[in-house]
Amino acid sequence: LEEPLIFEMDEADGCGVDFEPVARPAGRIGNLARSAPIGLPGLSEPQMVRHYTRLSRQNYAIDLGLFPLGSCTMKHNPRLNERMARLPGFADIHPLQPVDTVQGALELIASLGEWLVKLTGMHSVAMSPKAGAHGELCGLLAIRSALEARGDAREVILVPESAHGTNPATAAFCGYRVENIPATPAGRVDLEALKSRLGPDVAAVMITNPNTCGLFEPEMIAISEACHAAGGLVYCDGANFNAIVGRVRPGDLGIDAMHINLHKTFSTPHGGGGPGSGPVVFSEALTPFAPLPFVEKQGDHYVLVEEETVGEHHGQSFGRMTAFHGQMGMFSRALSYILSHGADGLRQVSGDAVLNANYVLRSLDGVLDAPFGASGPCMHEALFSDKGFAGGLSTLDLAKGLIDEGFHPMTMYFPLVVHGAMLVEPTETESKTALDQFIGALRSVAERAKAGDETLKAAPVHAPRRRLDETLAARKPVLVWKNSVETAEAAE
Amino acid sequence: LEEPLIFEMDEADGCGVDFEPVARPAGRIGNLARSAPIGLPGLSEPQMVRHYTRLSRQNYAIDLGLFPLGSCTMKHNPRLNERMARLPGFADIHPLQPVDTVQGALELIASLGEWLVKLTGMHSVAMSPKAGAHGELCGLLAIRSALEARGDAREVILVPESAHGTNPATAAFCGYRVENIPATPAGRVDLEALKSRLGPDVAAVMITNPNTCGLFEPEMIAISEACHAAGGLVYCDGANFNAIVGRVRPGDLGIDAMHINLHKTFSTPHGGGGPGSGPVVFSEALTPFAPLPFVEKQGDHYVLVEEETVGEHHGQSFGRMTAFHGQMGMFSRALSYILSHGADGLRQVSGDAVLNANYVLRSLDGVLDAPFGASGPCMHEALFSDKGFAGGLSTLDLAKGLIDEGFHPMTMYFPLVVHGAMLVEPTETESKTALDQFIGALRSVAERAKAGDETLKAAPVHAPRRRLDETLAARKPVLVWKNSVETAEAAE
Amino acid sequence: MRYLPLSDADRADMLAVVGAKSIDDLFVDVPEAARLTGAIRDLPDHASELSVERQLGAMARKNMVAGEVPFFLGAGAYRHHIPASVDHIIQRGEFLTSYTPYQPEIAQGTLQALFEFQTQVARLYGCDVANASMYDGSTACWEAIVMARRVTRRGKAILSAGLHPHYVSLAKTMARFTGDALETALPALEAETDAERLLGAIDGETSCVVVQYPDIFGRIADLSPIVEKAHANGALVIAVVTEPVALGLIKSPGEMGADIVVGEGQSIGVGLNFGGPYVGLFACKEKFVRQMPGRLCGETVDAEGKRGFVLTLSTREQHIRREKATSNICTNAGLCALAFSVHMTLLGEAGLRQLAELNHTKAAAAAERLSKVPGVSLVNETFFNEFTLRLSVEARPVVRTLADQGVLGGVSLGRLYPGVDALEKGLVVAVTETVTEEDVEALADALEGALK
Amino acid sequence: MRYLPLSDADRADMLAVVGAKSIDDLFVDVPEAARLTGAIRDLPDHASELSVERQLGAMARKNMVAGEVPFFLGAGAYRHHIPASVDHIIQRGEFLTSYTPYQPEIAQGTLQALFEFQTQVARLYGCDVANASMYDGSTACWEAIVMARRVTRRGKAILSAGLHPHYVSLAKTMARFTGDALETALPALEAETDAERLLGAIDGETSCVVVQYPDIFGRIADLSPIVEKAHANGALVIAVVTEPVALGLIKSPGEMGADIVVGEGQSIGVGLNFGGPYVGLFACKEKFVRQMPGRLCGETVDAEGKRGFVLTLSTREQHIRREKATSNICTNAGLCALAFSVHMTLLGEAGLRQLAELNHTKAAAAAERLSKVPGVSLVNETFFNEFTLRLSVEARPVVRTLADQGVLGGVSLGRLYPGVDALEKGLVVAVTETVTEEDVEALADALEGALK
Repeated sequence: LEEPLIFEMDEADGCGVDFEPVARPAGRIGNLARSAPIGLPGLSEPQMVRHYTRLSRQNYAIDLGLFPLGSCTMKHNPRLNERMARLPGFADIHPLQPVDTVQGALELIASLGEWLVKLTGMHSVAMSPKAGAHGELCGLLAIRSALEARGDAREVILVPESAHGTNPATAAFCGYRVENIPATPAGRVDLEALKSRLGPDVAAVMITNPNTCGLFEPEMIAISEACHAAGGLVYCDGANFNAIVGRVRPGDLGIDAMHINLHKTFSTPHGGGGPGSGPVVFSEALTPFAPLPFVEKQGDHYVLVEEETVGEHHGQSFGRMTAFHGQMGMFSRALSYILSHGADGLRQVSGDAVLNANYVLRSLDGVLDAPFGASGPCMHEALFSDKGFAGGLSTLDLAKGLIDEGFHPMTMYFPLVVHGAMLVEPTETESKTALDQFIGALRSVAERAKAGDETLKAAPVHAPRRRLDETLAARKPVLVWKNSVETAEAAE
Repeated sequence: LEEPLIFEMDEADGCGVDFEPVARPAGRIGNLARSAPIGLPGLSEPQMVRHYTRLSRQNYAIDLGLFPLGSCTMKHNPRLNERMARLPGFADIHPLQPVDTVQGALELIASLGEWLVKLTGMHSVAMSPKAGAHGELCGLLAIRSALEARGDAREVILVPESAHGTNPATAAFCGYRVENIPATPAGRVDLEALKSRLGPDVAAVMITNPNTCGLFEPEMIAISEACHAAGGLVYCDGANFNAIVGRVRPGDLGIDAMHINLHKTFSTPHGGGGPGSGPVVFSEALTPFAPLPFVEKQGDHYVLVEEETVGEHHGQSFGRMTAFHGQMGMFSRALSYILSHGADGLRQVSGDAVLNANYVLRSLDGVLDAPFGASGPCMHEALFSDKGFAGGLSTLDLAKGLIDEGFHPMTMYFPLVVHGAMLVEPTETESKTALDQFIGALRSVAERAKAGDETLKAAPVHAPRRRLDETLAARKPVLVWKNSVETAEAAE
Repeated sequence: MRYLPLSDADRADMLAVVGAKSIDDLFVDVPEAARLTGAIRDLPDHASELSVERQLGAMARKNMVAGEVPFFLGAGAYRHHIPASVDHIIQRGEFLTSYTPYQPEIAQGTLQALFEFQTQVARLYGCDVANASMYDGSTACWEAIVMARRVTRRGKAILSAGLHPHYVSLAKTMARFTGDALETALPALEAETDAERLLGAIDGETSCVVVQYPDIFGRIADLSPIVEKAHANGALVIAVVTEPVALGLIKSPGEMGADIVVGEGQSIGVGLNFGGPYVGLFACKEKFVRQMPGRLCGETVDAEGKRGFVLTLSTREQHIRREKATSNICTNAGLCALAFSVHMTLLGEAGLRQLAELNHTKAAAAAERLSKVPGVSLVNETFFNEFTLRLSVEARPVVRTLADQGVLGGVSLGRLYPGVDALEKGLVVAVTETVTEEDVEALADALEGALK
Repeated sequence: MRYLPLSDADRADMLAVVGAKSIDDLFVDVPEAARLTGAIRDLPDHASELSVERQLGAMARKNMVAGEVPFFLGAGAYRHHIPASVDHIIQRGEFLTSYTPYQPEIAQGTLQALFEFQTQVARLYGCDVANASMYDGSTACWEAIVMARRVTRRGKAILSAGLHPHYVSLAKTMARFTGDALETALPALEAETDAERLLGAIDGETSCVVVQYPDIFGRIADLSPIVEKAHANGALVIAVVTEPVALGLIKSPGEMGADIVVGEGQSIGVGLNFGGPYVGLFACKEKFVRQMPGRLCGETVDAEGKRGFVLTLSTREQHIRREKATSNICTNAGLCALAFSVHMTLLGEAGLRQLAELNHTKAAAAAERLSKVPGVSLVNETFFNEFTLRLSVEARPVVRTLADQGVLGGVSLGRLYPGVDALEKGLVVAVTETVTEEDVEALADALEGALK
């Protein structure tokens, strides 16, 4: 049975919520009462539950199998974290309650912040960014503020070719010009090219380490030193922190700012597209410029520093970047995860994540081309290319073929520096058995791709839908449902 | 991918729970320490969640679609009830806590009991029975105690042919002899046959009303009167209470005892086979014999009457039939459901349940044979027979054919009084759209059955499994998993 | 009303199809006198979720929550920590809202889980086979006695004095009607169990001996001598286990030769719930399988030869066999069995042993500490996570005094054996992994105060 | 460790395949100096679930829970009752643990839900199209200002004084770096909004006028005159809605001609959560669709012609367009959008209207009651479920005094506008369906006491 849209259901004039009766209607809304119907369908609870339960079953999820999206760190989401986030003491408090009534909430934010600072070896942390890209924005605004504070209006951000798209977009979003820096044949930042580009107009380098080829930047310290020597600062995209957490501290690599995706490394669920949370850790140089609000401990008491105290102690803060204090619901989950693992467990996390990736990489020797496979171990991601595919088959075909084998595909066509890139990140929460099954499936589909097996172009066939026409969707965007009457009227 | 048993998994030597370290091992267990391994597989949390999530997807459920099992009342399970049952004040209290520390729990039991008494028009209620069959036991023990108390050792229980299997089984379980009473062609108890059998050896009649043919017993008052006149008592199987809740009170029909399946009428989830809860309501005559323990209100205080007070106020109680006080977790769910609906809503529940069943019945006029269709409206179930099926096709084939149409089949081959019976209970939580889809599917499969369509014998084909060999399972029962080594050893 | 999808327009359309004027007209078969014409009086009308939450929340708040105070109650129901993922699984709609798996092709999830459950229970108990659950330990115990009667065709059961008094009480209730003879005795407040009494009582008319392990006072005694004597006399031994976690540390009854092992599964995965729903575990030797009560899940193949699972041996059951069934049980404790199985799968062999070790160690430390309180002495020589203290005064009022001070200090024998003077000073104390050293100190302090 | 499935034996086997001696050897690329050789000091090791629950539980208990006291806070975050079934759905593993739907063939569940969400938001706001969510209302507001700059190619935005001060603050932060010009003003504690000021300020350089509806004081003003003037000057109108429930009762901004409507969706389905995660709603006229930020879900067909849904127009987005993208947003608020949509589906048209009516009625009654407290007067002429009181003294210490008495009485303007003397006596009070008459009496009593 196909599941209709709620707008198409005959029974959608119902309601799944009961209310106490309205005593006597009031009329304090001026002359702005709604007159026309809004057009919102309603379902009784049984029908609602059935609709969404059925829809849910058309999704793939970590709970169903390995989800090897490179750069996304799709690890298991512990259920304890969900329970902790729902404690009324965290879930049912208002962001503007008097601070004396939310001391535990502030303590939680401060505790998580302290863990993040210690795990990264940095100096301070800004907790309010709402997701990774928002964290990038936070980092760049702090960098820009710091430079402006010393009267240095630099305009350029250097970004490696292999960077996440959010990096250049963020730089542009806060008014910077973006320039690319090339990679070496070994998949690393070209240090010499970088050095030659550094100069008085370069505000910062935005680097990802481990990088998006799944490799650690061995020259990271040199990169930082060169950048600092040229008067610039170093931003690190922390999307790949899961590879090194508990083993390497970005602070020891000379980094000035780095966001941390709590929904990657620290297991808060991705939820089909968020919410995320992107706290940013800062070096001492950037600390004075951190955004509002933040939590400070004063004696036994936690204080929330908001707009009002600026000008006294925190006059250099670049200001507020969101209403309220950040993603509390993600903080509680992340702290639950961190306390569960502890320092020893987090070190095991990165170790197992890297081991799993290398196991995948080496198990596919001779099956899939690994552009940087010869240069040593990878970090938590294994990168392959489409070299050797025959009959016009592409990375996309292989990916769709994997769906028929029961797996979610890896990240496709990213990073851009490798042709037909396939970036596999198994994460540490996969068992050897699951990896072996995945490797087997990947081997089988890869052999078909190399043999030019035409049937792969029709994949997937064992999915709720066959390949979807994305071009059609973009050419004539249909973004909301319209009933046939409306559509007919619109056509007139 | 087929999901293996946990015993077959390579990674099942793991563990998904962490503990604080053991300070120093103690040794107070005598010489009975375990030496041999137990053989219990363990999975880390990610693997456990995946295993059971995958398994769950092989189940059909109300959340996925209409579940028309006659006599089972598979209605929607409101999620509010789940939330209420998990309040720590109900879920995290011990049955032997001092009663002063569990006044709210006792209040809940008393409140639910009061609702049940008022809804049934009876005199009192026993809350401790664990499920419907346990409730039947409770009712018969009270009846036997009452008869014994007046020195009347009757030995026979009369049960209609169409009764649930639990009825005769329960009667036998507490030492009674069972005799059947026949049905009329109109699907009702044959009053004359009953009257002629009544006599000084008959302890009670066990009747189901509405009966298992989905019909109300119009002579119910006469049945009760006849039974009482012969010195017997009347037990009513309350499995079908959903048809009449809020509209008819069993107390007004002369019934002495009736169990109520909270997991049917009052929506506590069936959970793949339980837990249930089977409180029993009693007439005034049976009230003194109710089992221990029970809750009594004394002023503002709730008292739990257990063994100790017997001999004083409650000397006639037939005693305890389970440890502790009954299915608290089901009580909280049922009371949540009852308060949600209220007196007006419960009346609507039975009305809609009966309307839905009659809609199914009438919509299949001429499609499926309805043995009692001519005798007027049915109650909350519509009964059909296999009359007219061709080519050796049976009720079973039709049922399996429905699976391929995306529906759970109805109850098959029950009641026994109808050949190839199919008992359809849609419940009130199905929408007209869902009923229309189900009717369409049933019509389509019925036409195939009447046409002798052989392919129906192969159904289901769109299910996690094809037809399973139940004979093989019973002939050589394999009830636990054995690894090949054990199996080989056993074969030697 | 939020759970009812029909609109008035739907109802009108459907009544037209049915050929009735109103819903009331569908109830023509109900005698006029018994037909209510409106909502029942004295009962409130429907209420919003918010209102229901308030009403039930108010009741819930009147209870002292185990997790919020130092807590030491056991005696057949134990407070263990249940991982959050267990509840997540049992709330999956496909498990929560499915029925008993009568249509196996679309119920393999439940069936495979039950097959795994049966195997776990059989292994834990050291038995060959297990069923798919009973209501709880107490009813499972009676079903075992009935089963022993069927197997041995004898009617006399000897019950250990160490058997949970509620279980004894239930058996007495039933035996009064079925005519079974029960030999029972009250326990003595001492380190020795009544094994000697049991050995002396076994004779050629005995159908079974029922022994709890560890027993109601927490004592652990070797079952082997009883098994030997019983088997020599053609009787069965039924072992009852109310705390399954114990079997992570001590030998299983099956290993010692018990024929039927039953018990309460609540400790693993289920939670306290004020006494229910719980889950009865039932296992036995393979040769008795056709005499077992309850549902059984068995392995088979489908029409394509793929392995699958079905409910089986239903010819023992009431819906086929009616009055000749092995039991009247129908709905059992499916979802609690799933919770047990899920939790047990998380624990595994290693986790169960660690959990048991932790319980035992904490209990031993607590026993030592509490014995030092003036007026308190330890009755047990052996125990797992539960032991019995003898106080200098009657225990029941002491428990109430402790509760007034916010300490749930144990179960008094006065509660379990009302009116038995010889036991009134006994206090049964359970110590699980959820108890902290501070909790033990709190109890010790409160006890000391109460005994002054 | 419970979340890590590899055993030491697995690790050894895998290292053999990889050709490394130890896991540490896999980190050869890390400069020696930066390689930690053991667990980081000063940080604790792994902990059991029980231990984590205790640690976080202790923090949670230090907070005053909104649901346990009379509660009147709003100002951008509202406490509504969320049906239990909403949380049940968003905890389905298939929704909770899935990624952004990059592989649409196996993500139709998320995609169809987003398509329904977009349609619901567009209709609620009276707009043609909506996106698949933003972080929250405040960031959505800034994205709208940026979008207006792209559409109009002008750089001056006029912000209403009634716009939430956090939203203003955020815009000021960003504008400082992007070079956008913002015209802002402080609100006045009176019944009239600053509509006149806005009308006066619109000119040929204006990119947009940003108006909150209802505004930070709860006032409701017709947007039509502003729309008229703005459009006449080639500027856009951005309406900001922080309380979507209001739109069950009052006209949508889209109906009044707003070009872009953004807002906070937290009220429906999400909960307070101390400020996050929330869900930003973003809708606009169809003609601006290619200038919209954020993810969009669109309808299409699959290879067999079946309807299906995909993420679309991604050429606007950062992963394709990099520095030329319409926004840098990537991860958005997917699960909160789902919660919003599920709750909205339960409400439907009828439920939303009832909910809005109930809120308004309760708020009106509360406003009337509170105005009678000596020293309190009502500022608003119009409001939905939130209004502003003028107290006889500074409000911020009054709020703290109320909290000490267990009443969370509202948001003081001193908290929202620190240091602005003209506003210090203002108190913003929100009254939703969760507030009872007893709650209002408790607030009235406590206010009366505090103002004596």
